[in-house]
Amino acid sequence: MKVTIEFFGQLTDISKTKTFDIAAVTDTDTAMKKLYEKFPSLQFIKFIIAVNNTIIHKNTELNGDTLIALMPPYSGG
Amino acid sequence: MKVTIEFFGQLTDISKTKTFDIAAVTDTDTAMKKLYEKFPSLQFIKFIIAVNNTIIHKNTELNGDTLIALMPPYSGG
Amino acid sequence: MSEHTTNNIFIPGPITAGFIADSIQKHSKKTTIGGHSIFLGQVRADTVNDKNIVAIDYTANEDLALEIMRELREAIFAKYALTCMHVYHSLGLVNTGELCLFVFTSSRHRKAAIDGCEETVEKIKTTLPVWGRELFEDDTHQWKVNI
Amino acid sequence: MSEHTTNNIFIPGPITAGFIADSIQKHSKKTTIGGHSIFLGQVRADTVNDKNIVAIDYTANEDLALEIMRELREAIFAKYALTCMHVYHSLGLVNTGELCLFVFTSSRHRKAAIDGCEETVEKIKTTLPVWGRELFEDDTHQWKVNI
Repeated sequence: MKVTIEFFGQLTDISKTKTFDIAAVTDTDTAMKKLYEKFPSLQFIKFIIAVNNTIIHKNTELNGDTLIALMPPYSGG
Repeated sequence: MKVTIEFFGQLTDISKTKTFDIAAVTDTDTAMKKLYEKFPSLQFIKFIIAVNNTIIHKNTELNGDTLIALMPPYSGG
Repeated sequence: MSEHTTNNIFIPGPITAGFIADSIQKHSKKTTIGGHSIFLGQVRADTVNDKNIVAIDYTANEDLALEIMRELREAIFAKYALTCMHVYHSLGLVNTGELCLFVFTSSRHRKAAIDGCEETVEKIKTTLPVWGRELFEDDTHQWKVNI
Repeated sequence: MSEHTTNNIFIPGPITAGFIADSIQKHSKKTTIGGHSIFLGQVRADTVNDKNIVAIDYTANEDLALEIMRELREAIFAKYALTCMHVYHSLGLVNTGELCLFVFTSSRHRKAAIDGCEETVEKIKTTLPVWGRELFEDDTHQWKVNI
């Protein structure tokens, strides 16, 4: 099981990387806790989370290989 | 003084001509009376009247050379 | 005298995609523009009593139409924060599938362009002295009615 | 499975006037269409703290964006009587004065195309995971904020 974090928009200014692999975790809250330890500045930016291309609004269980996208407010067009 | 009637849209199906000169008249009601005598079918079609490119809504005095446009409902675009 | 001068909006025959592309391209130097709204009228091949429309022949009271267009332009610029506005209407024959009306508005933020374009199209349909003679394949015709 | 298949809406770099002309031209065979509505987004040369924006670098969560676009397309077709709808958004660098968004709706009668286009543009701005990195002439940047 592999968990990959994908950063978008201004979050990449903090992460300095487009993707970041973290050790296997069983839910998104745990994944985010690990991420905040690695990138403390993330807590100052508003973003939403998508797990395998589905936007989530609460702690979500992870099974198997997972892509977690962190997305700040959109600014297309 | 010359008074020229200009027909537009479906009115040209009745007039069979784009313009028609009438003898000098002093107001639009008189001009229209002469026109209805010449083209009786005009009375069956709704249209508005412009005198020298100004749309009028009531009998209007005519002075000097005049262009009277008869315009059925618009269908541009 | 207004800063928004009226050009002749009428062009002979259909409006081509190339003409529209040129109009769009000309705005690339205007870097205060953030959005463009375009409306295109296209001649439909409607069927009436089993006969197909093959073209519309447009005529206009040109002098009066240009005067009304000048007033409409002033009113639209007064109401919406537009950078620019262009209107073109065909005269003469336009075949089905071809374009007969091109309304093009631009503004800093999208809302003015979108709303200004829509209102201009509605006003053109109702206030411009233009008539469409719908031609059928058997050389008969009927006069277009705007709804 | 819907009849309205989703193509990739993303294209590298700016949307050109020639591309738009080709899209318009392709509709001349569809003679049930009476009106087209087009929205174009153009990159503005805004000035922020005395520095000028010279380009926007667009990135997207592409897979999620295409999925959201598919749902948006379904919703718009369910709500408006459209004949067709096309959406294109730039990825990568788009210089000021160049076009980054092209929304194109067509319908039998104008109202569906106009309203469907406007709603699609609004939804694209708020629901598509796309981000614009605004580049200044001195190589600094800020992240675009949609209002």
